[in-house]
Amino acid sequence: MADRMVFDDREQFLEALRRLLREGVPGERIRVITPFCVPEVEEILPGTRSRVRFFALIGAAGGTVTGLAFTILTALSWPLVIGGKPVVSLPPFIIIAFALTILFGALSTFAGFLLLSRLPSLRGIRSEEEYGNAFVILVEEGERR
Amino acid sequence: MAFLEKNGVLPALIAAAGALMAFVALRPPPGKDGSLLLVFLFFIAVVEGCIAAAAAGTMVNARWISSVRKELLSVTPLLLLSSFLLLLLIPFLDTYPWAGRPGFWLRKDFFIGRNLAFLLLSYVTARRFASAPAGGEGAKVRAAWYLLVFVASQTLVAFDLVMSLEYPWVNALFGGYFFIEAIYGGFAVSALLCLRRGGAPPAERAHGARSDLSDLSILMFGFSIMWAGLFFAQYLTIWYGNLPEEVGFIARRLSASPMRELCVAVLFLLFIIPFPVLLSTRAKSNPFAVSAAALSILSGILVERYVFLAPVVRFSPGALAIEFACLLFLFFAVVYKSSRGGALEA
Amino acid sequence: MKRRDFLWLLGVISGSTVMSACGSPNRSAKFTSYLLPPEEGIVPGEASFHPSTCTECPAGCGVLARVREGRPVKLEGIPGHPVSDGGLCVRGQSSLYRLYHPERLRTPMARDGGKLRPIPWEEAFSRVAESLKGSREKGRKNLFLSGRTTGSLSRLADAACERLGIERLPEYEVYSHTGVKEANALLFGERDVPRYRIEESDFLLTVGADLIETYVSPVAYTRSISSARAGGEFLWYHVEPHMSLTGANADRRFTVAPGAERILLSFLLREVVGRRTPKSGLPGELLAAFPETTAEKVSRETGIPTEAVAEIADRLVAAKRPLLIAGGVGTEQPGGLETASAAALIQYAAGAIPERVDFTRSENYRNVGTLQDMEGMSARMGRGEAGVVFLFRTNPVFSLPPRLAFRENLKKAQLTVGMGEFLDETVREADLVLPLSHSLESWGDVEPRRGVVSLLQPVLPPLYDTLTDGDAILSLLGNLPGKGSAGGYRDLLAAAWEKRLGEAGRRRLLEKGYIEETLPSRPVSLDGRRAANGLRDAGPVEKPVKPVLILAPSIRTFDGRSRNLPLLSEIPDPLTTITYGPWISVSPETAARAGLQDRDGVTAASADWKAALPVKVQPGLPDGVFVVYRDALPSPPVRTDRRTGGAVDRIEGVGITKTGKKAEIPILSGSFSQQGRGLIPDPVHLDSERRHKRWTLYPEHEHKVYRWAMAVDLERCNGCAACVAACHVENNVPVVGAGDHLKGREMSWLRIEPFYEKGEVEFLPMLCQQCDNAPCESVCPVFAAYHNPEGLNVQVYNRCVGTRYCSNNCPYKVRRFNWWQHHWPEPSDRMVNPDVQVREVGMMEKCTFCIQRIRSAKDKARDEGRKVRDGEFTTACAQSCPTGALTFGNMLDKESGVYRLAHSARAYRVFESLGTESSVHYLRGRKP
Amino acid sequence: MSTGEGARGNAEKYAKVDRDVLAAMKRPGRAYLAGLAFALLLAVVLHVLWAYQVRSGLGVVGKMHPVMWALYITNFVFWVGIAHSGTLISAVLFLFRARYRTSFNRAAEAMTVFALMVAGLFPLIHLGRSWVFYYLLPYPNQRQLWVNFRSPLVWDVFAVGTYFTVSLVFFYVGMIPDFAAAKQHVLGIRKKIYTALSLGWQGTQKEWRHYNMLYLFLAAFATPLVASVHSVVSWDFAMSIVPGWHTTIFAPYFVAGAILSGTAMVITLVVPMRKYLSLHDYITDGHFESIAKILLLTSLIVTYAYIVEFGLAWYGENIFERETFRYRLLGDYRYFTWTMLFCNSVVPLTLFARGLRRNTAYLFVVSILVNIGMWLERFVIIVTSLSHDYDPYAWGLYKPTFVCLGVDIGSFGLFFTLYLLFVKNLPVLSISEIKEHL
Repeated sequence: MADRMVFDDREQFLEALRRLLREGVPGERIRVITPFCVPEVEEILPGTRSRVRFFALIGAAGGTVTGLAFTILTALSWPLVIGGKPVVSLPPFIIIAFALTILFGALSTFAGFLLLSRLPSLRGIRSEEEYGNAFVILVEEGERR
Repeated sequence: MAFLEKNGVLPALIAAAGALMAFVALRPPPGKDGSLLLVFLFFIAVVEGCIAAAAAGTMVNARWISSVRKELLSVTPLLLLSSFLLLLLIPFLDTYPWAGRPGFWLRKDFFIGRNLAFLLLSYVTARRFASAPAGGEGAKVRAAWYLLVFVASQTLVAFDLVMSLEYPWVNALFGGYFFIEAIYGGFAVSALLCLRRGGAPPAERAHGARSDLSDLSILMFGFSIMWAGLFFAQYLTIWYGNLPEEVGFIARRLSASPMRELCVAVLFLLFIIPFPVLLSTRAKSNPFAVSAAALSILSGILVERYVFLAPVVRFSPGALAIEFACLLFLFFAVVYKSSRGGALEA
Repeated sequence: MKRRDFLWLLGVISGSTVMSACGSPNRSAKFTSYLLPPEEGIVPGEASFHPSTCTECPAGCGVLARVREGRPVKLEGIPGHPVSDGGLCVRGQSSLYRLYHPERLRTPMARDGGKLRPIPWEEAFSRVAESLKGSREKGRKNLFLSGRTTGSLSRLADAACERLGIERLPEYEVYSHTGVKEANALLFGERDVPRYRIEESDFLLTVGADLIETYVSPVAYTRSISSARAGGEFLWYHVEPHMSLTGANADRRFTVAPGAERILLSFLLREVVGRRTPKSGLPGELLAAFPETTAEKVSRETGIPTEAVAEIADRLVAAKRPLLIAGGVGTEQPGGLETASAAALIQYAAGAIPERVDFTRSENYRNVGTLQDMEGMSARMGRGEAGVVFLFRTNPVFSLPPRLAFRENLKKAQLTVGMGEFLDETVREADLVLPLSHSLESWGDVEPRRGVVSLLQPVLPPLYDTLTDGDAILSLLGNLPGKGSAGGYRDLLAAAWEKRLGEAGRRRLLEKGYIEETLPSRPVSLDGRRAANGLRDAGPVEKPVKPVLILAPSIRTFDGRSRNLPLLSEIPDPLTTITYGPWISVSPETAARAGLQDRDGVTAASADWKAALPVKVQPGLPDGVFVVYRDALPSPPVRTDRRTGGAVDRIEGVGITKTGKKAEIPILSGSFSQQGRGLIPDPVHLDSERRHKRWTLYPEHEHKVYRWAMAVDLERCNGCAACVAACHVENNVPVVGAGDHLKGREMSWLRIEPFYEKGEVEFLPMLCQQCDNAPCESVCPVFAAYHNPEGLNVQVYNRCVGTRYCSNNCPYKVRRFNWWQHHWPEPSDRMVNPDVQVREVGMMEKCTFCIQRIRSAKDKARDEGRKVRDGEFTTACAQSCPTGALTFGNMLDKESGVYRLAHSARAYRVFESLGTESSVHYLRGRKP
Repeated sequence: MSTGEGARGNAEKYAKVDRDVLAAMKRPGRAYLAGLAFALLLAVVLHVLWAYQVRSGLGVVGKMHPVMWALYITNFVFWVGIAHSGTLISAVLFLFRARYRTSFNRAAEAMTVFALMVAGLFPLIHLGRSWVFYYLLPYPNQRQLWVNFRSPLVWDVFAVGTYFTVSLVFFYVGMIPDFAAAKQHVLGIRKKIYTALSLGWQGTQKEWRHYNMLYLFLAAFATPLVASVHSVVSWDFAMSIVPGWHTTIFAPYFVAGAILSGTAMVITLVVPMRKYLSLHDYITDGHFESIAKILLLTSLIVTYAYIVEFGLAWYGENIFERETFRYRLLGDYRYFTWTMLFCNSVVPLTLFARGLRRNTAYLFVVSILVNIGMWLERFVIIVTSLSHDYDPYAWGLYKPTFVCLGVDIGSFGLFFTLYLLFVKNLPVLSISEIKEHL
């Protein structure tokens, strides 16, 4: 059973958080719940940078490749001359590739986010506890050093 | 370089350089050699670009502006010089295909007249902008005015000095392309200047704030995409329409080496290099990456100007070297002085 | 695309499409199964060609009927036919629409109590027989009036009338060429129209004769003009009071004051007689009838500039083989006799007879009567002298002036028998209506020109309960087909041909469709005294009261007889590009003065007549002259020329007043000027410097065996629009009607664009240019438009989803969109060409060089293991062109005609500077 | 950030934000229902007319040879344009760390999504054979059919499709924390729905960390997308060789135009919304001023494009171009052209005056005018160019019929139906961001 501190005020909450760390409570045992993003927490409880960005990169790259492959290969498999343009005419294909880059990039980023932050989480959906606008610090059990 | 700090040295230098270039440009046979045009096109882009960058930064009250504003604005006097260079171009006008044909818009006097007017106007507005106290509402208004003039004058440079070289070739985006490129260059210069300052964020900044350098990198990065977009918009339209009178411009450049390779080079220097280099967050604040990107951008603009002119204009290497050197030197001189001055004040 | 939207859309779309699908049979195709062997002579999918003769106008051009699955789907000229030699005019091409016209008479009808009700043939004929008997007892005269008939039918009619005691009246034609005939009768004792051999001449002067529209045998004249032009030095001047298509195509056109032709010609006659060598003996007393004048005076009278008058004279004098044709509006008017006589005498003096003016092969207009004859007939009926009146393939009620009261007098006859295909103005008045078969359902022959026998043969069984012309007349004699002589008219014909042509001849006739006998040449001699007497009492030249309204013959409807063919109203009039008329053409000056613009409603009125018509400003039309096509004015108030008895095809003293209403008439042309865009460049290569170095970013096109292309010789093209009609029929291009035309939604794949420049007009046939770098192709999202390996810009109809981008991006605007589901009303759906898909609503369609013909030609060639030969086949338009302006072929074949033409110095392509690399090469006509 | 007051004060502030923003979700008033009903009616009209058109053929619209595109495409471009400032305001301003975005972004994003739904309809409505629209989709089939990736219309399918998807994700992601907040203030079925939509968001540090990164990247992706989509739309025209369409400047010109019209539409929507939902504390005149600046800037760009277009037509020696632009100014459609120039280039200039920028009533009027102007711009570009292109014989005039006019009006009905529903059922402001910036 974690012990829980609930604050109405942002500053008091941050103060408490800093104090906990000063007291030597290891960061990984502290869970923080805030009604909105509080940047300072990032500095107080330094965590690794979100890995979502890799999903973005991979998705985007995948999109580009897919886009080009898709257009070029289908064009080759059904070569029709139109308007004198070459069967594989890159300028138009780049547009398709670009669109897919963005599409795949965005979607995989979203997927990455859901994956990494364990959403949708049934626990979250079921949990009755509602903190409203309160700032909450939860410290898991464990002896202090 | 200390002597530069004496007052009155700089104007003298500028005058001397102007005289030298005049001599080089007007030596017989006059009007045959386009090297002055090339140099003019490049520097007018960079100089006006620098000021435009400053103005833009002021408008959106960007943080990075404070660190480079003075240097950027110090190039203003060069605008005066370039309007003088424009006059030196008068004999060259005969190489334009429309020369000698009757026409209202394409007439030597009007042609020179309007370009000169806008150059001077941009000089004036730049001066007023430079003299305004930084960060005030007044500065913003003046910046806005400068930007309007800047857009107009770069557009004219594009349509008149470059596009009409291959009359009746028409490309409506050319003007916009030019002034975006100019600002792009302006940001590159700012980034380099920022590097000289070490680019570290002043201590008083809030937590987690990005450094000026990475701000500028982001801008360069964004503009590299934007540049690619504009470039593509032009190429695609012309390629797709395939109207002979439009396509000619591209075909002439792609049909033969080395022009073809140079075209590819432009694409690399202005997009394919800066984009990946500045892609990662870390690189955005890495001095080497940033300076590499900035340099490639600036050289890209230069090469591109060459590609625009080469098929229709003859250059004499000597003149080109001298004129380029002069302007480069002047550029460094003014920037150096202003920064030193800044140092003294500080 | 957005899945969410789709699901949500699907409801609407599927729902509404289902709705639209059900209850519209047109969406569901009907298939014929050939499990059961089809009827005799039908090979599924195989086309057969049967020779016959076009009966759309009296010219009698030979046609090959293309028959698929037992129904004719296309008519084409018979190459080598003595009249048309493979050409076919716009009316001929459209005449299938007469065969399949929904309003054709389907059964005999009799009038009782004012209404017509169907009756069996037997009853019809018994009625005729009775009333014939009755009228004989009452001492009334039975009359038989027909349009122009020739050959066996004419003889049969004579015989029948003889047998039944019926008086056969002179035949009635609106264009009876009375003036010419009377002049020839007076001078040479030949009351007929000679055959003019234009191809033999080096200078042609036509006075009023509308060779291209209707004059005697338009296709024949068109052909011979272009062969004369091909021959090299040939000059053609045209003199007319108005502006006609013929005039537009002459090398030079002079507008003469109406009625003043006579003055010009008598001057020319004296010039020729006086100056031309060798001197030709012309009786002095005869010459006296043509007063001495000077070029200046003539110019003053006629309004033709003095130097022009002089030049015409000089040409006539200097020309080696001059030919002069006076006719049409030039002679059908007061003084027409003198005009025609002068013309004839000039020929005589210039030694054109008999080489170029050939009475041996005259045009068989002997039996055609005059307006005066009709006056007589009407009067007799009015006096109640008429018993049974037969009206056989003629429509006097429509074309006769009201003062004859023909319609009213018909009622006074005991019984009027209307025989024809439609319930037209005349047949509608008849007490007894006998439906006749279309010539494509009938056996028969015609002799359009003396010694030329042209075959009529049925290519399909009669669609309705009708009788062929011959059988109908035979039946009058009492032997209905079936009863009496079994085969009826057919056997009679067989016998007649046997007798006239011999066995071999008959077979040749049946297989080739025509036969040309050798005739003993008929020398004509000038009877000076009689002529002099005849011409002595020529009154003074009568000046018409201006402004004059000229009833011009129309290339689309002849004298109005073809006006109910849907296709012909769909095809624009060449000069005005108006499709659904009527209208009145007004000169620019008059329009400017009266503040008139196109489509302004006006009332045109003379002393005894008025009509409300919309205006079309016609460049090149002289001031003080209006033009209305004959078909636009039912029973026009035409006078009779007392000297010839012919009709005066004009109304004098016509004033027009603006009604202030705008009338909706579809004028298809958006601009009659080229707007300086060099569609017909002058000089040829407007953009030559661009032509030589045309940059492109695309790879070269590779064509292996074929690369189809077309050459259009603008010098030959005369705007007659035969190609347009041919294209319509060949490619199942729907007839959409006036409503869509007003919206600019015409469907024609091929159009003739007239471009005017200071009164001069030039025609530009515009069809899909089959561009190599076709702008239309690349924008199609579904590959409906793509480029095939033979250089064709093909359109896959079923792929098309109807974004219409292709049309937007086509600089030639030759793509057509199906705004509706178009229908072929029963039974015209039978003329649909099975080789060409009928396009659905929402599809884009266009010319593909008759790809179905290319396909079949290639199949044939492949079966024979060879390549397609040049000229082996051609597109519908090129096939039908009477002037041979269109040449289609394979560009890869260096020997082909199209290759030669495309590489001529006169060749250019429209909008060359757009780099579309089109496959249609135009040859610029020389400007005189 | 830090506030000198005590804890209560803060809590009170946050609570107020919840109250004010979620107040919108109270039972709707008469005015609202009336408006909704009317909009719904128009939306129905749209579909009825469309069904009628499918039934009887495209002939029922006023189009004709050679003007093959007219109102439908005009509306397509118009609505796609409207869709643009949505993403611009939320994404680009987010990247530029412009605070005032917070007050507009939710409304703008909603607008984007709905405008795109409407826009997406028009290409289908305008098809000659709507019932085979799926020919345009590249998926394996037995029809011997494939799409032509060289055709701008296929680029549209991809660009607009991507744009819709990404905007939707962006819209939704922005709302996740707000759903979490909202669920605590509602009861019954709504609570269940919001809870589900919030995906069980709790607001832990981890969630926020990933969330920020996600939002940053979505913004980064959306920004070039905005530009690309309307460029592609502009290329529907620029790729052709029709005089007046085929010009290189079209891409940036259309993008600017799109943002201009979109921003105008945001103002048109937010001004009444602010009044009706009394959100004056969150959407201040200052915010409107900043938006007005965007309006002014884009209007200047558009004007620049006008000048260049007409100027070059006059400068070049291409007779086709010259005639087209002469026709635009002086031809049959000149009144449209002049109105367009007035609305898009003249009216916005007044926004140089700071006072007018801050005057919401005036801004509202301007935004309406700009909307009209931008709609006309598309109409003028499409119709004048087509009715007067290369072959003079084929020149013709286009007149709309009640069908296309009805469909076009109906599209507005559809849009406002969706928007009104949004106002009542989703948090119209970004609660968490407002709190963060409080």
